[in-house]
Amino acid sequence: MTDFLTVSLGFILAMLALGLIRVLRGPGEADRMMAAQLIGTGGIAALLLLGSVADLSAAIDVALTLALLATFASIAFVKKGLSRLGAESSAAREDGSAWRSTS
Amino acid sequence: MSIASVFALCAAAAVGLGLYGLLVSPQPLRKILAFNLLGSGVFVLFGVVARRGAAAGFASDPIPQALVITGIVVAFSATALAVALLLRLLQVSGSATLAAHSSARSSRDPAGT
Amino acid sequence: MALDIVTIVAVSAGAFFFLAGTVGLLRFPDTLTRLHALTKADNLGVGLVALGLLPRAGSLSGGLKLICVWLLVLLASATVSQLIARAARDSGPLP
Amino acid sequence: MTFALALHIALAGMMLGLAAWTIAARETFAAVVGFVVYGLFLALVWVRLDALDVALAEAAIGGGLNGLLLLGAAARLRAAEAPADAERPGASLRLLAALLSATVAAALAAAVLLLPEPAPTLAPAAAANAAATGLANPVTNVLMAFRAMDTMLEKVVLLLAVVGVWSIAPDHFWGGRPGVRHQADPQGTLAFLARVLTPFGIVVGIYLSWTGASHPGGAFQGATILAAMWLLIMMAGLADTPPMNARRLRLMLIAGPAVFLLVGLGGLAFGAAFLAYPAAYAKPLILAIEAAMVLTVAITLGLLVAGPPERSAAP
Repeated sequence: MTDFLTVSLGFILAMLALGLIRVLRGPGEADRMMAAQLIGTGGIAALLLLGSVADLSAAIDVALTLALLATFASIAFVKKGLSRLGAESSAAREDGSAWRSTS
Repeated sequence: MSIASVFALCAAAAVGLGLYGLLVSPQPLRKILAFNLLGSGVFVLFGVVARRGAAAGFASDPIPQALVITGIVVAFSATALAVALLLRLLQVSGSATLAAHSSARSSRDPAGT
Repeated sequence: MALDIVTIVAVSAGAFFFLAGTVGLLRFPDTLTRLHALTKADNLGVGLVALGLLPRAGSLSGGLKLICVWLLVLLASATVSQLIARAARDSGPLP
Repeated sequence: MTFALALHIALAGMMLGLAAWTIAARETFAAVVGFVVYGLFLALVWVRLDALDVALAEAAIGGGLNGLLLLGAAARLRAAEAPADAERPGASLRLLAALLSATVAAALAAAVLLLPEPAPTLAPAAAANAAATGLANPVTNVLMAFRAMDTMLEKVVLLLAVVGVWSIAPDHFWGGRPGVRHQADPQGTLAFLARVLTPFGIVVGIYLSWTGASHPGGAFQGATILAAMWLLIMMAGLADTPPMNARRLRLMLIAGPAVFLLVGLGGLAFGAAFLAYPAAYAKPLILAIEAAMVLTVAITLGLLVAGPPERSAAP
């Protein structure tokens, strides 16, 4: 049984590695964020499997923390953080095209 | 080769990459990222030392672990301070670079300080 | 034994959905179709892995935490897909 | 070579790839995304190194607050980064930096790989004195008792960082509120998420702080999650950012270090030394310090991410 779960863990890690290609290639910022989201979810699954394989019950707590905070990177991407320092100068330079992806 | 050795090599390489980025990157935010990378490598090295020092029924020496947790807190507060400084620099000078000539462009000050 | 079969079937199915999501993310032609692939896959992937591990959770609190992880991932995935889709729409003309 | 070892080499390889990407990517935004994903893998590495407490701290900081801080900054700095491209140092200087970095990395790797066998460890000393505090989690023991001075000063560092961030603000906004007032659609996605996720997050944050006495977890990990929830509420527009001159806020900011200091001085007055807990009251005293610390660290981290005041205190 442990062998099966270890192989599943390896498979999920391989999927994460493939997902990395999208983080690196983009082309748009939304694409990179999506890939990061998928890797985050895969990482949670990997942690669950790892906790089961290595018999570490606290690994579920780590997975729980990651699942709880899984939205934060994407929220930061959409909201540009909390502070508006520097926003004026960005707007002036960008002709309002702040969201244009680089594709 | 043990699991800890694999991560030790990885961490040492992360320190090297972080140091290189810190020295070479022209953009301040990239320097902040590189510094965090360097720090994470140092933390993992501590973790490897803790893992090697497993004894007395602990899977990992608790003292380096506690040091790393303290380190993570301090590294985060330093990062937050650096990011705040950088955004303020952008606001005051209109550009986020460390080069000396950029002070010539600091004619506008939207916050009116 | 029967529980072992549940674990094997559910975790394999979860792994399959991760495969589907990753392939979709890599092969689909544009941002919104990739988003579609992603949101279908990661929910079900984690859900099935968590389901498969339930018999091995060992304690009631461990099982509850597994279910909480899945619910949180569902919530996160639903919200993030909304937010990213909106950001992608605002970024320019859709294909 | 076993399958498990191959998995770890693959994990380390992915991390190195992401680290190299963080340094080499052309766009800063892409580099930051790479770094956030790197933080996720880091949490996996900490689990593999049997350092669950650190894994929790890394997951909470790397998965939540760091992403918020750095991605927010990267999105803001996007326009200003183009001119900086020209300031790249020349090839010879880069070669020199690469040589220096490689030397440092090789020296570190050698130092760790060539550790004597058995490796130096303080674990037996920590185990021998564990009974003195009545806490079952060895890392919490080290943080709260054996190296309590470090932990107290770490709280002071956090406080100084907040003062540093505040002092960047223009003079006339001193005492004001950070950021703009976020006006989210009350029916919108973010407000929905904040309403559903926050109760969950508060429970998990308090659980992690509480369980830290006997299982992996602790005040800092729990407080980070609470800070993240607070920031989520502010970003969703459900609550305004607090004014910096509010007395209650400032009291909460110093509660952690103040309780720590009081207990420490009490140890000096009634016990043997500064921060020496009387044996009978060690556990309740540590729990009291941790409770104050959770509050202070949560507020401090939230304020650090929120940034300096940018408008007056009036809502």
